[in-house]
Amino acid sequence: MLHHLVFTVLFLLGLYTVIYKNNLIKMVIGLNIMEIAVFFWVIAVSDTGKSVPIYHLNKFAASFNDPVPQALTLTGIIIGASTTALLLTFIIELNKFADTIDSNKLEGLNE
Amino acid sequence: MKKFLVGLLFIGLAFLLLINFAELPEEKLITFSLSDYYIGFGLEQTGALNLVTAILYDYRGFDSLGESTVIFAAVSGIVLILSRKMLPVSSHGLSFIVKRTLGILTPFIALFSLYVITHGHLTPGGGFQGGVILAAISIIFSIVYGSAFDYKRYSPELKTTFETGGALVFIIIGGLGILFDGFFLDNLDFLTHSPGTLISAGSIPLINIGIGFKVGAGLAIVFYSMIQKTFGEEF
Amino acid sequence: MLPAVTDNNLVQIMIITGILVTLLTIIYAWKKLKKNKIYFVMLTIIYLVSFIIVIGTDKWIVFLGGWEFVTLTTSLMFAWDDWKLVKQYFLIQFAGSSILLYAVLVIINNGYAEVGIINSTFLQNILIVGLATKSALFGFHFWLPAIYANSSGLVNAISSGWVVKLGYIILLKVIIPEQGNALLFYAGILMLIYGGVKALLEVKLKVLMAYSTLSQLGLIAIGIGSGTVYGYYGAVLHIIIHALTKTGFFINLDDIINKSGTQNIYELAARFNYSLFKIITIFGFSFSLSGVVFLAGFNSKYLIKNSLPGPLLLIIFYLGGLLTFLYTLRLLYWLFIFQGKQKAFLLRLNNYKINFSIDLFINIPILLIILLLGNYPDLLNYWLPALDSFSFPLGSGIGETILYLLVAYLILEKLNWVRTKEKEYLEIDVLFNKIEVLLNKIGKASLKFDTEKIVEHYFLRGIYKLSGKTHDFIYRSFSDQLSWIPLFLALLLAWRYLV
Amino acid sequence: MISISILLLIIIPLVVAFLIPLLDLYNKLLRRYLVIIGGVIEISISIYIIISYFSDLKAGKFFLTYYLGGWGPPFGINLVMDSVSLIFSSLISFALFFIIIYSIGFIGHHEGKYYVLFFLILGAMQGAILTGDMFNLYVFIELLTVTSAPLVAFKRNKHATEAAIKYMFYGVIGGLFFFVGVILLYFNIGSLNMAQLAQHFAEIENNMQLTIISIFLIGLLIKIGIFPFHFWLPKAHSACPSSLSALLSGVLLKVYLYIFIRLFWIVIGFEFLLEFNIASFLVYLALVSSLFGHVFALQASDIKRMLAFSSIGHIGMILAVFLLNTETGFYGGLLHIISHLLMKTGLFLSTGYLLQYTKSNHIDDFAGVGHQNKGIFVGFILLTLSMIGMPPFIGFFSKWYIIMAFLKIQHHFGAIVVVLGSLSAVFYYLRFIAKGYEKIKLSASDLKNEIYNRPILSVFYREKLVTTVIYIFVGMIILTGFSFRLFELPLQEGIKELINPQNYINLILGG
Repeated sequence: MLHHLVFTVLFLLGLYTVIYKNNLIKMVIGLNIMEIAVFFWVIAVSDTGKSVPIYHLNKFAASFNDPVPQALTLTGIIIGASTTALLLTFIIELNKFADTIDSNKLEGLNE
Repeated sequence: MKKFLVGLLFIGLAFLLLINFAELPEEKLITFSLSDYYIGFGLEQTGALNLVTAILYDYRGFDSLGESTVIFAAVSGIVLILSRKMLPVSSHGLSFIVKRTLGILTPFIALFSLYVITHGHLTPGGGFQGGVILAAISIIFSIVYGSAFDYKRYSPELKTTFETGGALVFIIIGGLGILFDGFFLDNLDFLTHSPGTLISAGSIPLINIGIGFKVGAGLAIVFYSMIQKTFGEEF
Repeated sequence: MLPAVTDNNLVQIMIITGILVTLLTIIYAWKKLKKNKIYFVMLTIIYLVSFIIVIGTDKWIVFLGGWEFVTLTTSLMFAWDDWKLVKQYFLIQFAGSSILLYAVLVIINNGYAEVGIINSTFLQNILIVGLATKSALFGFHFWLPAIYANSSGLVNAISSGWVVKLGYIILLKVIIPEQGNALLFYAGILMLIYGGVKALLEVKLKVLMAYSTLSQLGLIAIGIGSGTVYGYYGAVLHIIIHALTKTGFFINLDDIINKSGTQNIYELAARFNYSLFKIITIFGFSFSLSGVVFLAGFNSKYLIKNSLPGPLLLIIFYLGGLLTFLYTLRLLYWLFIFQGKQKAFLLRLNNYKINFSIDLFINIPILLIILLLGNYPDLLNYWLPALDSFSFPLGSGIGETILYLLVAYLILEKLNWVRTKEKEYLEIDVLFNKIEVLLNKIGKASLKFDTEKIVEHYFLRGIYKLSGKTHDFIYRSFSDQLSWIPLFLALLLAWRYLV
Repeated sequence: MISISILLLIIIPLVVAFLIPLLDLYNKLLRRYLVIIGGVIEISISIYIIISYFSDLKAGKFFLTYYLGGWGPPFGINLVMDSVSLIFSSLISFALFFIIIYSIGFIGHHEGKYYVLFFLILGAMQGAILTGDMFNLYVFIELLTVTSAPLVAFKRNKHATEAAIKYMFYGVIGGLFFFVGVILLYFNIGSLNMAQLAQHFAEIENNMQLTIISIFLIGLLIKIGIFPFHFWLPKAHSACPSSLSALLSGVLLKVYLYIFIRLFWIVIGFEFLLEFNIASFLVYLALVSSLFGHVFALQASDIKRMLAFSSIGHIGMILAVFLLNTETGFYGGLLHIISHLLMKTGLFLSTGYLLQYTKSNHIDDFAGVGHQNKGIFVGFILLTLSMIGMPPFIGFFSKWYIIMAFLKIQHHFGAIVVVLGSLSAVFYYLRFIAKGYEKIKLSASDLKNEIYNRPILSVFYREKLVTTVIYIFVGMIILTGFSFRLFELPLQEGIKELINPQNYINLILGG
């Protein structure tokens, strides 16, 4: 239950930041908070208190946590990093043209 | 008024999300689920101790191909958007002591990254993680020695070659799978030693190496694109 | 019980008439057009093929496709006059097509997979509404005068002569002769009277002809809608005769208008020294239109008259007939007889140049057909087998004609041959102007409507701004746009409590 | 039937994309040959699949699959091609091949990166269509976002960059919701294979099913651009070079539609949408979106923006007609997907060419374009005629079947929206056509201004190539209009699959 709560709070915090902050960089940060909330939640839910899914050389543990969500999260993180990099690039570029990263001052974002 | 409404919306949304997600069942519906299969047969079938790596590069290798393609695409996009050719000479770098220290430290960082890359199938880590460390070398170089130094030493062409080369290695290894075993991205039979040794797990370490260099070069390119300065616009 | 027309026969006779009418127009086009006439002929041939498809097919999709092609080709024909007309005509006709498409699909979904008899008044009415714009049914006729006033007689001949009749031909196939359709019937009566009155008061020659078309279409509608075989046959006959007459009429009038440069019938009054044949031709056409005995128009009108059920309707019908006489006589009077205050002598020196090819290839055949059909209606027996069994009482016909002529003459004399003022705006403009006043917040200046600008103006002022306002209402700031996401998410997550 | 050709559909574009930067280091001119070779290979694989499995298709048992890494369906990733995917996949190969040829004459700068991203999009689209694995689908969706966003910003001005930022924000949020959906499916069922998920979805408890459906809906509606989430679409589709607009508006939206169809008909099963009463709500949402798209298009004074709005209108229409869940609905929807793909791609390509003569995309600058290049403008008019649904173009027939589908279940609102849509389309297209035929007189200084102020992408070389491509699309809409029954076979097979998803499950898991 706790991880659901944390997920909800983080996710909505991120969503709020994306929607109601005017600074584009902060909006990207909000996006990242959302992503991280999801990743955290996936890992937390899949953690059933068992061992890390790696066979040690000598002792073969009896039970592992589910490795699949971890693999999926890894993929998700990398994709998230790529999109963040791309977004930041656009913001750098936009700053060059408009001299601002305030979404309020960028009329073009509204249309 | 608007703030109040927004607050109400978000509190309501939080409540709804919590209710909806709290119903997540503890147990999965399928008795013999994906994870049971991977845990049960993972070591036997792939030879990788690290099950996450086994999933990433063997069972779901195609995902990783897509994933590295995402990085490749992001790098291409960033280069496309920020291609300005001129690099600012940020400074002459930091002081001599820092430079010297880093000079001594660099091989170790590189070694560590190589370790992470090559031991992906044995310990936590792998191509992506090691690649990031590799990229870190390049980034620290530009901070400590000034950006021009690294730029001269490892030209963008070299980085591009590494990046695309890494991606191609992935596909070539996948293609070899067709030749040897009949399926794309099939785990190659050679290089399989007993599980737990460095040379084991078939093609997983090879893919790891390819991806490691690809990610390292890619992130370095991203970094250098972003610190480039504007000198007018050329098309 | 009289034998009904089979579908096959109907299709044949209609296609033959259509081809005949189209050929006549092609001859005129070849004579008249100066540039790109080969394109016009190609367009006409495509039009020909597509209306044959429309009449002949029994698949709804082919029917509709063919009809859209008719629309496209006819609107492109306006390009020889004005591109703006193309736009206007296309817009109106496409709107009509859209309604028709809807109606047809409703009909298909009610189990009538093929073009043929529809045994449900409701579906018939839907089809009639669908066809309304295209066939200029009462209430949807507004485009007819406005478009005709500004286009050349060539396209008018095609449009008035044949295109507006396509809808009625389909209705002939769809409506059961013995049952008829009340909606169509009463719409027809309205059209007959309204068109007649309007034509009587009109000054512009082409607009006059447009309203005359409307009133004649009303006759056809009465025939189809009456629900007797008499009316049905009358409608078939009247479609054929009216097609020929109107085509000839428009071609001749266009020639006159081109030579004089005006459409105003008062200015046209006794402008030329017409040849005798010309006068005979136009008199013939007019009399056929109003149903003088021995001419073909009499037969069809007689049949339609016979189909009427009650005395009240009969009186209305007679009134309609009288109106036809009134406006044709008035037209003839202003064209040929009136000499009044004009400096007639000088003007009459203008000899009307005789256009032999028009007389030879268009007028003579049409006149011949009218005369033949008027005296020997059983010539069409092969297609309309029941014509044999009708008897056309010439005696009462002569009497009626004389009565009509007398009454009409007396009325017109009394009214001083109806001298009305030329209207500044056509009624479509008045209509739009009223809407404009209602929506006066949208438009700032009280712009005068100009027929050429109806569509553009209305589009720009009305729809454009309205949609612009909607756009601005929906498109607010970026954060408001993004706010839809949590709102929608909340809606969906709370769905189980809402539904 | 296991076949490697469907794998090649994905791998070939990726290989081409990876090779281009290497080739650029060596010789930049070779790039174009590589690009054309890549396109030819891609389209020939599609043709090969159609020809060699035509007998299967005829017999109604067309089904290709490929096991990646040799791992069988529930445990590894598998690629699947059935009749629906065949339609989409071959259409994409076809359209993209011609867009590539068009680009060769059109894109002036940064060609290398353009083609890299272009081929990555091609690979990602094929991947998203062919994959049979839920998470793999997510990866490809993200790949689509990441590859298309830089291309949206390709023109590198303020407008384009803003568009890209907006596109990315919506895209990333949509992708994130999709990710959560996939994870929820995994946590509940314990599998990622579409067939297995479909098999077991009914066993999840009711409330959880609704949650999963909601999360997926948000993600996908954002991607498709349905009304409350359409804000990114017109800007993104109008800011990029026209070849890209053609790709995004003409092709990419259909891929997302395909994903929607695959998800809600095969994986989740449409009966659940009906059970929770979401289906009818979605129909109305899509129709309202369609209406809004057409209304917005009426006021757009930027031609590409107008075309993008019209896309919203059409996509909403297609989605609504699919959500009716009837056979006629599927037929009309699939046919309209084909026709809209051909029409919109062609329209954007021809518009892109015509805009070479103007200073901006604004309607005022569009004046007199029709006189500048008569041939292309006639093509443009023919395409718009198809767009508003005139016979004999294919637009008429697809419109016919869509209205038919609505009326068959007495859904009059939908039918009226479609009719109104095509009616308003006449208005907004006529506006531009009339403007294009307007006669303008340029003074000498105007002319000079005109020439020097042309956009950067003004590339007039290879005019014939570009013209040919546009006429191929015009020809296609006429050809398919006369013979739209050609698609009867795959369409009917596809409809069978959508109506009976159990068949798909059996073929993957049982075979």
